[in-house]
Amino acid sequence: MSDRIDAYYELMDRQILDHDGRMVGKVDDVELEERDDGRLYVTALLSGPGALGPRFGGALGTIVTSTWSRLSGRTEPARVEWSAVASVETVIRLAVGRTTVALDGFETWMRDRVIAAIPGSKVDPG
Amino acid sequence: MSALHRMDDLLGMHVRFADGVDGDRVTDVRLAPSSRVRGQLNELVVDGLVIGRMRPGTLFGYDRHPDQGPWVIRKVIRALHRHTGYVGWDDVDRVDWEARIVHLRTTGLRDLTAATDIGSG
Amino acid sequence: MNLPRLAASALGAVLLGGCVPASPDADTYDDKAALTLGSAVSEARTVERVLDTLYDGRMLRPAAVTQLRYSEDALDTATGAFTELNPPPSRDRLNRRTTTLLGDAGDLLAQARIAIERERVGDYTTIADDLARLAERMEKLEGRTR
Amino acid sequence: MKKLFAVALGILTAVGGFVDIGDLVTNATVGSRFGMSLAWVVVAGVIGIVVFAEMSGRVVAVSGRPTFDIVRERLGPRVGLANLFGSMAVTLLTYTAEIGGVALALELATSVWSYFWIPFTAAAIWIVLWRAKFDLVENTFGLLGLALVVFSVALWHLGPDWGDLWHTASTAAKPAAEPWPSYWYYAIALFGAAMTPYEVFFFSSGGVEEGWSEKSVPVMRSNVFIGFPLGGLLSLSIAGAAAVTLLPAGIEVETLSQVSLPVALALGKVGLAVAILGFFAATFGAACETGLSVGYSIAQYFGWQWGKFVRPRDAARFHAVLLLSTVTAAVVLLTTIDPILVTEFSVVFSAVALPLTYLPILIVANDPAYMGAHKNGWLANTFGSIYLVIVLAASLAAVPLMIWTKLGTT
Repeated sequence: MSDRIDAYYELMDRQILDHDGRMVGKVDDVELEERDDGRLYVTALLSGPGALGPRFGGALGTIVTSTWSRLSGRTEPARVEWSAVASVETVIRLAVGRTTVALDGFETWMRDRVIAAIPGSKVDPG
Repeated sequence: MSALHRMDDLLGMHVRFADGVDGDRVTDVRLAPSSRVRGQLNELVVDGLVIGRMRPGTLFGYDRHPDQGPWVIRKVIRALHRHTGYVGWDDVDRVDWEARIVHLRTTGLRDLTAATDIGSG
Repeated sequence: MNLPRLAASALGAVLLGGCVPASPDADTYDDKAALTLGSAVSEARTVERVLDTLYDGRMLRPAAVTQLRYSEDALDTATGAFTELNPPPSRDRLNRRTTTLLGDAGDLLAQARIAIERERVGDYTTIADDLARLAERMEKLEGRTR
Repeated sequence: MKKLFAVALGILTAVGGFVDIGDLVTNATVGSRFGMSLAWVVVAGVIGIVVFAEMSGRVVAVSGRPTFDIVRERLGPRVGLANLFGSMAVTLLTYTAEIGGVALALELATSVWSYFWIPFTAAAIWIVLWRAKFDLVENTFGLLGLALVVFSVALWHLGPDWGDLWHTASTAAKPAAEPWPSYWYYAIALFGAAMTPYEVFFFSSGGVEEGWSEKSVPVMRSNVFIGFPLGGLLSLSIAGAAAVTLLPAGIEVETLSQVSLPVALALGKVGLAVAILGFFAATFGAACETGLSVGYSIAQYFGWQWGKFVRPRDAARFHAVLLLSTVTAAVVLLTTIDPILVTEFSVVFSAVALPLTYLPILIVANDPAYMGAHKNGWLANTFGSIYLVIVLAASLAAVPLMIWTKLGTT
């Protein structure tokens, strides 16, 4: 990992891959913790509409956030602990699998409700 | 009690210099590895703020890589971002999260250099 | 000129705030006549070539049937759009000449469709020659009007 | 030997895959009205897509980042989202036109009404997107698309006055009857047909599908520098055949069968059958590419898993987008809107939307953080900057000209 990082230029909005290289989401925001020494530490990456919505701001932001929290039943966005991050390059690679981080409730819903029902969904076209 | 914030709250905060001058805003947040390791990597800590005008092109990188081409875009973007500069964390007096203002101890900005000098990735 | 294209150009015209009035002035009427005749020439010459190539075995029948369908539809739409215009008094002769030619074109295209349908190969060349002559006359009138 | 085969296959599929319904219709229409006086625009468009595709191919090979990852990373989520809406509107419009093109080709082959074919075509395309391997689709339709070489054979067979063709092309001699606004309107339509945004969405995402690395850059470049220009020659042949046979007869191209008429006149039934096969392959292949591009771009913006290299159940949202956009395109076509008209709108709005993705790619191709030593050299930047100006100018002029000339009809 290189020495210093500019958050917006090199961390925010980057693709997150799990340790198998599978795409699990984007760095939609970053959690900062203000500690006793007065400094701000990065404690987690935030992903999903709960984190992305507020960044749109205005009406769009509220719609995205409120719709998401109503559908997901959550108010706080999905978190990836900083300890789970393996490296920061043009993508963010995790040291753990995607089930551990469980970022994509919408993906699982779509898979179980829609895609799995279509024949051939398990066939590896490769 | 350690308060939790979001990076995006910091972006776009107004900046007030020690002499009361304001008008500039936070256009990026520079992170540096702290001494403590958590998991595979050192924890990152906010080490400084990139400050300038919220104009298009803040993410294009022309303020960090002076020789980045092509010439026509570099000329336009660098002109737009000629005010961009940098302050270290020790130049920051306090961050007022409610009023969304960063109060600085200094009256001027340092030159901005690329955070990562080697081409990563 | 088929219907959706006309609808689109009408939309375009409306966007410009200058939609084609039902009673256009002489110049606008001439333009519409020239445009309609141009499109009729295009359809007539297309079907002429379809018949010629069909006659000497250089055309696939399904392609010919398909083209006839579009040509008749295009001519029908163009004629409709033109005849609904009220010509200014100075353009009565042009109106009569144009609508007669458009009518002849419509008949010939219908004859072509029926001939292809019944595979009356003998008629292909006669209809094609009629179309060629008609196209010539329409093109002359178009030239004088533009 | 195997490497040589791979290179040759890459070039052939680039040629066969270059022409789509937009190129077919626009080049034939332009040939039938303006002769070869707009040929310079095809050349400019081909050079443009070569510059643009090479840059985006190099970016994905070196940094692994396809187009819409970059759009969001360099424009931020808000501007990125607006960019996504604009680019997806155009790509969906092109997808609709391509499916319509397949239906028109089937109509030409069977004389059965094109709207009858639309549900079957949409279903067939979706099944291919659901099951087929990425390079199976690319190679099959790329190679079959080579059937369009029949237009070059037809043009050659017609024995035109090459001197005259060259003269009108090199001096851009517009026929007197055609007004200048229509000339420039069709110049932009031709440019939009040659430089369609989805081509770069597909090309860069394909780099991830095929697992490109820095070592893939030379093969990528051979596809782009050899394959695309040869594809451009096909476009010029389509325009040339129309210029030689349709223009003198005053025939204005408005149907796919008129596009193929010059081939029937020159080569007869067999030539026409090969042309129709070429139409089918070119539009079916392009439909798969545009359909995938919609899924790629949306998934890349939101960070969803995407791609044919994983099982459908592991890229559920990506495949849901493919299904939804295919159904949407079919429903639009079933309103009996003329696919040729949809095509004309798609090429013009392609020109409008082009800068949205051209600018971020040009910037990132220069960014050492992504490219390291592979960033743009002076040549890429010279062409890149020239085309930035051209692309912006075409984008600004497209809609005003479209309204002024009422889709080029006056």
